[in-house]
Amino acid sequence: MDIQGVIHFMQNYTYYIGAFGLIFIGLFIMLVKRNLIKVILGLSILETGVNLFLVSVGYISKGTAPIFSNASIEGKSMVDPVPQALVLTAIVIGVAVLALALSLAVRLYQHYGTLDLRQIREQRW
Amino acid sequence: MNGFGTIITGIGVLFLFLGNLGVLRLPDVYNRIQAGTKCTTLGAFLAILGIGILEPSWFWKACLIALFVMATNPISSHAIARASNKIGVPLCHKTVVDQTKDFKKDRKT
Amino acid sequence: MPEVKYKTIHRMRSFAYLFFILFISWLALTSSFQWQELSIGVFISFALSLVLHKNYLALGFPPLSIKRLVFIIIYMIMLFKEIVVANIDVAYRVIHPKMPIKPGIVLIKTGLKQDIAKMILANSITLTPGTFTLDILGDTLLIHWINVQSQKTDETTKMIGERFEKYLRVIFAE
Amino acid sequence: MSGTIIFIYLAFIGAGIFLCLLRMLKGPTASDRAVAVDTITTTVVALLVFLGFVFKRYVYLDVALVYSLLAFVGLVAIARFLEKGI
Amino acid sequence: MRSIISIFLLVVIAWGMITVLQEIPFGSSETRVGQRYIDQGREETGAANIVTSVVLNYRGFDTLGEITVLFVAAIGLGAVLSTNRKKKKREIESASLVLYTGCRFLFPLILLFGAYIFIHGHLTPGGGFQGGAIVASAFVLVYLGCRGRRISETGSKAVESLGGLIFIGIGLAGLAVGGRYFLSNFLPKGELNTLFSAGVIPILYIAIGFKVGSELAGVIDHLIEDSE
Amino acid sequence: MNDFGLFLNGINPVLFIVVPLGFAFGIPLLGMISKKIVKWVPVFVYSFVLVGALSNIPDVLDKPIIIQIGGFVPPFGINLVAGPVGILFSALIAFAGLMVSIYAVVYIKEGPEVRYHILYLLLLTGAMGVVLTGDIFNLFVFFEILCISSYTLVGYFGNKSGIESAVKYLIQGAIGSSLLLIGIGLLYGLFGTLNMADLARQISSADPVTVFIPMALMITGLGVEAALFPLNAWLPDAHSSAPSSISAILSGIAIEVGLYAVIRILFTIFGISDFIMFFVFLGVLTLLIGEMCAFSQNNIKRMLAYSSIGQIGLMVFAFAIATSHAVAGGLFQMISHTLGKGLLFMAAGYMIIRSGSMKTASFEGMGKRMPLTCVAFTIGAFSIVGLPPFIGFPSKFLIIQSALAKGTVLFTILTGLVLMGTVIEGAYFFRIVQVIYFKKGNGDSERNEAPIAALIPMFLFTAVIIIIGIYPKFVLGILDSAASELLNQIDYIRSVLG
Amino acid sequence: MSLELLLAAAFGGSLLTYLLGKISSGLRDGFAVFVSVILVAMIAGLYGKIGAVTSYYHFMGLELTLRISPLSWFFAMAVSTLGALSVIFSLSYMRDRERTDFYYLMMLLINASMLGIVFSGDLVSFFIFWEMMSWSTFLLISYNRGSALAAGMKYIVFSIIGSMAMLIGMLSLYAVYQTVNIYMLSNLVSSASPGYLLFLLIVFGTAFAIKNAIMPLHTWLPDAYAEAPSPFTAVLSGMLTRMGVYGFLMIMYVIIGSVQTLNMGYGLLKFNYILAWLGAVTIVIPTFIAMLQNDAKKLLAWHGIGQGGYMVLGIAYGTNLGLAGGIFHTLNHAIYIVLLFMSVAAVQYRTGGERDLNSMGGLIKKMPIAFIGALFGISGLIGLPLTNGFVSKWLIYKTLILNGSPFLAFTALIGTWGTILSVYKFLHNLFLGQLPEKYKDIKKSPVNMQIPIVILSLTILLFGILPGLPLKVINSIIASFGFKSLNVTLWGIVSETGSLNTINLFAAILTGCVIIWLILKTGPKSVSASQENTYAAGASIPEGKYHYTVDFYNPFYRMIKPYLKDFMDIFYFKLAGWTQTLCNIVRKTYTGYVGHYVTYIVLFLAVLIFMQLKWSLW
Ligand code: NA
Ligand code: NA
Repeated sequence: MDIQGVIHFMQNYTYYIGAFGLIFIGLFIMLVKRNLIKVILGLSILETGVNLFLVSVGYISKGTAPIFSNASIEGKSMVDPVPQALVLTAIVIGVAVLALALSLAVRLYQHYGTLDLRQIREQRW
Repeated sequence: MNGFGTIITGIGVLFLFLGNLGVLRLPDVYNRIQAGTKCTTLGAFLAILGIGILEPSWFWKACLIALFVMATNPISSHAIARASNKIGVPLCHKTVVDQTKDFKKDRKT
Repeated sequence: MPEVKYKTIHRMRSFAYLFFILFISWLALTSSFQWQELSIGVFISFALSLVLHKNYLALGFPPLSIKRLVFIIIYMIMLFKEIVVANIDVAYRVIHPKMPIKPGIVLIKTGLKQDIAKMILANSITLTPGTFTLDILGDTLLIHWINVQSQKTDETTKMIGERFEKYLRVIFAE
Repeated sequence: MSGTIIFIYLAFIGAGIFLCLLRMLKGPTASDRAVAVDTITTTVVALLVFLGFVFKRYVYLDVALVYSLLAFVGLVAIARFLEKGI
Repeated sequence: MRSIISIFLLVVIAWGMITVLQEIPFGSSETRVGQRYIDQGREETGAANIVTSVVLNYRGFDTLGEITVLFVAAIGLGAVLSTNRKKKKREIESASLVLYTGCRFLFPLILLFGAYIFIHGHLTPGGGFQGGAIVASAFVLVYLGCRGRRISETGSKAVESLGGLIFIGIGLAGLAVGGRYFLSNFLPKGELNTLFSAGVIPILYIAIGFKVGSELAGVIDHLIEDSE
Repeated sequence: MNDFGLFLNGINPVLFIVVPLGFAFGIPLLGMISKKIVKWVPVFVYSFVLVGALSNIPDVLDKPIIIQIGGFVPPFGINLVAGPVGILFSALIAFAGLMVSIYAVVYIKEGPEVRYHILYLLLLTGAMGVVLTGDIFNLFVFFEILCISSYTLVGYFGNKSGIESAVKYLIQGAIGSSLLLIGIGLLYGLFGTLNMADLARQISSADPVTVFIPMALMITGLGVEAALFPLNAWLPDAHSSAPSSISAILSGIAIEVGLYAVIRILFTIFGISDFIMFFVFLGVLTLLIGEMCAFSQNNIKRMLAYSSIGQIGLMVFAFAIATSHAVAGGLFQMISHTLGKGLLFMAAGYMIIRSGSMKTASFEGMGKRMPLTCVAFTIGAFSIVGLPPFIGFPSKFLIIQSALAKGTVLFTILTGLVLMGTVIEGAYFFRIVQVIYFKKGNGDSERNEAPIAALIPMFLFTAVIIIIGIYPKFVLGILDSAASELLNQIDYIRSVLG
Repeated sequence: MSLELLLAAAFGGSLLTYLLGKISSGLRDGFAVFVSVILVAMIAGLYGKIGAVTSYYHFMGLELTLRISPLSWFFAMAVSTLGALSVIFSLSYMRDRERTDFYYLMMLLINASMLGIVFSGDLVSFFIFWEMMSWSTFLLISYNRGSALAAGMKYIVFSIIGSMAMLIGMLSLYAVYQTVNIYMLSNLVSSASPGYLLFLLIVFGTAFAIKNAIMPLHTWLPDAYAEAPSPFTAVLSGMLTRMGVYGFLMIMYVIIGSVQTLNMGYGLLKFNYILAWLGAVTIVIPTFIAMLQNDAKKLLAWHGIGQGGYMVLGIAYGTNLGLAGGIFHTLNHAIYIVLLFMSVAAVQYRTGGERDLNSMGGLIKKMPIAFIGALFGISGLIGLPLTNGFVSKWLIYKTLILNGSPFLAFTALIGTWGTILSVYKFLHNLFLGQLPEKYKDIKKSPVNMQIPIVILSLTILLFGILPGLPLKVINSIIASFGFKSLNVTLWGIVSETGSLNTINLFAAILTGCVIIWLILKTGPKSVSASQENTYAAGASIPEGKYHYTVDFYNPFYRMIKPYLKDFMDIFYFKLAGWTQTLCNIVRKTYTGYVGHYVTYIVLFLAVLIFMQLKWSLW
């Protein structure tokens, strides 16, 4: 892929770049951060990025929300409803994981007195 | 009607902007929150009401939102201000009086 | 909070208030007079009021009368005027390059009894020129004043609280 | 409402939000940031209603209402957290 | 060093992503299935909100899974935090009277609003999850304003259970009496854009709303109370 | 064919998911009435599911049952595919689930018991959904149910190790899920459908390079739960810290289901029908690393956990060969691992309780103290190692046979490596057996057998291990048709989409 | 009488014995003896049915069969007889020990498995019975606890390695020929390529070499023999180890066939030469190591390895004489080694488990039957004329010399020389010399121990004098392999190149004995001293010096010790150590830090993507 291609890509796929930007930021945080809360935040960012990506997959140029709230609305220019439904599910799952992660973090802190993951490694080898 | 709505909305938007500016410019938390609360409450109220006037079928719902903002905004701001006061966020140097101690004395008794 | 034996009349009153507020809100939310929406609205409002009217008992809503209604309307107009003044006042201070402020924290007293009345007073103070309720305890309010004109509690009470309290006393009189 | 006016209004709202974001970044205390967030959320509620008007989608009102509600709860939570009430 | 390695790895992955994303042009997606939902969703499900018809009819099974995930998290979080034996009583600042009174005043209103959102899920962008979240936020507000007023665990559990059971019950009713399919929309579809339309969808959303509301409230309650 | 209610010839497979789910939702209500009932709910539910799964076997051997949810024709609605694979796994999940729930009736005595039983039901429901669904996003949802409930159950006791393991498991699992979801999103973007059969139909005509990226994402994402090396670092921690009943399920069901998802995606969606060299090597590597790590463990549960990694490696090796015999062998190995490892964890659970420690050295003289449990443990160990006449033998036999049937020198060498893993495996299992029987325990040697409710499932596992070990015919029929279902993409597409 | 019934009786009997043990130990003992004796009778009765095939089961689509060949009947007979004798011997040896039920279960199970092995008509059955034998043996070796555990581990690890090798061979045969039936394979395999045949010989050979303890795969054996309960050691050494010989015979001469086997390779690098040389090495080194042992059972164990070398040498050589010698030696070895271990066990039984040769002595008067057993045993072991060992060794030497392999013959002879040296120590230190104080009141061995000892002693003589009895059967075995049959008479073998006639030998030796007796009769009388009489020219001897055999071979020992270390054992220990180290290094992958684990996941994905984009793997 040459420079021109990259530029073209940047121009046409801004949403994807945003979504994947978040995904990579989240992954990067999870890769390098040592504090559990930061890692959980990274996970949250990652999930947000994924959700954004899912939504942008179903986008149609100049599309509107797929709701026939009055008779004048046409089905032609509606965005794909499926990714929206998927994102709804993904968000709920993300929230569930996040809540669980936080509760585990709370308990972990009670046991170790720290959230530094480098020090939390009794389980190894 | 259209023009009226536009003007109301405009006034609202203006106050919103001023409120935001106040938050940036004023010297300490308490002053900022004064500006923030007063201006954004009225600003949002007017802006939303203005839209309600522009779209008559939306009017009641817009009213509801506006009233909701009107009701909640002072409460949330109050909560933040109270917290700042409690944890002792410092006042700016222009401050002339602080009777918090007397209040606390009251609070104890 | 002390358990108070509420009379049936109090219960019915708070139920009525709640139902009224909820149903009006429902109407505003749906903005529709279809029978389906209305019936569901009535049903939900009724159910919620039935379950939650206890929440409103402690707030201390006053019984309704013509006099009170008049005062409420006057109060609202007065409040709106104050709010507009307040905004202009703030705008002036914000835009002014020198920022003419003389802030301070003072105490005021209130004679209001009911929680809801105190809350309305506090919020009114918050939204009106130069003052902001920082805290409230019993009959004392802690006020942040952007332009302190007095430090004596009697004077501050007069200058800040009294203009609202006189209406509220009527509205919430026992 | 003409396009120009819409643009001007949007510009004012946007500028306001930007100013508050500056305050949020500057701080200096957590309370300052909370105040900035408080102001931003109120502005955004208005913005949402305004955008609903621009796009002619009634559903934005519901969004605005939900947003203002959640923002309120969130801010109260922040405030209570600051004063160690939770 | 770790950062450099990480960035290198992510760049490799990004390279792959770019390759495949070029095949998914933004703004003109492949919507064979989605287009059918838009075209026929109104007749097939009776819901004006096509997303809702997807969520509760076409992909209703996902939603069953979704509420299950939330249920798992709620139960699991309770399990994780309930093993905490050494709870200390902390000095808690009480809320101010303004907040306290305001919360009590707003609480029923917010509940009403939540109910509005989940009852109108098939007409507006709302739905059970959103409405449930609002209901939960009402409880959070009460919690913030009136510390000590915890939600009744028994009550929330019962609501949670009943919500789930109603969902499953309707699904099974579809299997047993309705269209002979699990989760089939066996009730009359009604007139588009009226409250009483879309067959089982509003009922399902009400169940979800209650369930999600009580679950989220429980989750937040646990997180605040049990995590000292 | 697509039109039937609760019952046709067998019980409608949708009930395998819905009934446990309903009971899980209902348990809090039941718990208010009586806490004693709650622990019997899983027993009851999985008895029903087991009967249901078995009742469907004759039908699915003929042709797969396609169940439309909500009555929408695939690919426009979610559908379940209860083919031989689905029913095989359902039966396995139901059986293991039933046995472990009986075990848990007495084993789970402390902690938030009601929640345990709910989460247990949900975990198995997630597993059941994954193996039955014909929709890729639906698979993701059920996969999440499986994962999230296992994160929680790992930390069930709330002790230091449990919470630590749960946190680590959650972090890795959540990344895996996110990657899986990105992969699904890409697939949807490319093909506009989520139905696995529909995807399979379209992918065959797509550009392989493009399709590879979502596949890589999905494989990596699912690989975490499937415990492929090096994605399996959570496993030893989680399996060793969880309550033993959960370890049995995690080892016996969860990772198998993860692997199922991997192979379903590889074979059915991406239509990879030739053997996959990368996975052959990956399998051998996973096997060797698992066995080597297990070799130097002196914590019994950690040892068993690493052994599970080794076993997964063997299964991956088998599936990657991708001949019908090999895939049948891999599936057989799954069954034998579920039974063997389940038995081992259940037996070890009470041995740990009696000795008060997970250190292998503390099991000295156990053979005297709890003879029945120890016999069960020994048989489980022998079966895992692959000794006749236990079930591990025919399954390993089938895998090695199909590897050698490839007839190349490379595969002979790889088989040699696989068997080297078995040697290591044998070494550490026999060492444990020695400790149990031939070392004098210090301290009390009072006979103190596990309670009867724990012995019953152990006995039944043992019985099945021996019976299938001697009569592998019982399962070979369904294994063969399951293997052909997995390998025959065209038939799958045809049976779902008509 | 069908084979299934036989095996069912064997396996069922073992289980029933175990269950009866839960009721009463007497019942159990009686039933164990009953079962094992019945098995002997049943197998004896099968003699006439050689060639019978029964298909008893279908496993994984394979037909499993049982079959009686001359070879299997021969081995089965030996297995069941020695098994029965061991069980009888165990009755008192095991009395008052713990887990006796378990002991009998395993003992009978092992016997049953061995019968299964020899009667297997297909490789799968063979493998299954082989595995059952392996793990039950493991359990019985570990039985004595303590150092027995290490011995058990060593045994089972080697065993599994062997089994896995065998599994590869078996399944590769199945993959190529779609059958595992030994006799069908024997027709099919002959046409295979030499490379493939070599592969088969190597993988199967590994398994059988391990079991038969051919150097350098022998190291499991000494410890296992020493640590197992002695009656079981007898079985282990007598028959179980020799399943390796059976296996070699099966793969070399039944499956692959003599022609292919003997033509494998070129010149000196022929497969069977190499195997024969391994056999020779296995004769020499262990025999000298045996000399250095102070543990009675270890001494015998090392001889067990050495004698295994003779068998391998014989069968690897691949002539009819050699094969006959190898097979006959297997039987002979089984008889005398069982006898020797029983004698030791009898001594152990009375001395409370003492195995150290240096702390015993002079038991000849106290335990005469045990002494006789040991005497006959070592005679057989050395290969004295008129004992069975003589005949089989004679056959082996004969074939080596006849076929021009003097070096091999020479090594075999060195082995015999070493054997003589070492068994003298064995016999002397146990039964001759001074009787230690503590064994003053020792009793004779119980009757049930004496019976097997006497029977076996007599058998040694019987087969030594009438070798034709077993050789007739062996002849039919080698004929079934396609070799020319030997001309066997009751007294020996007649061939063009020299014959063996034990009658002549017997007469000659008898004459010699009479002459010696006459000479001694005419000479001065010796004074017999009491065993307890420990004076030496008036000075008392310190207790530790009762035996001049304490450092019996000290100078010699010092000379050869550096060369006789069990290098292989050391090597295997090193190997195990390295494996352990490697495992520990591998283990470190799981560092415990989640950041690393996250990196693994991302790395995996990145590698997958990189491989595809760079090299397009798919
Ligand atoms: Na405000
Ligand atoms: Na606000």
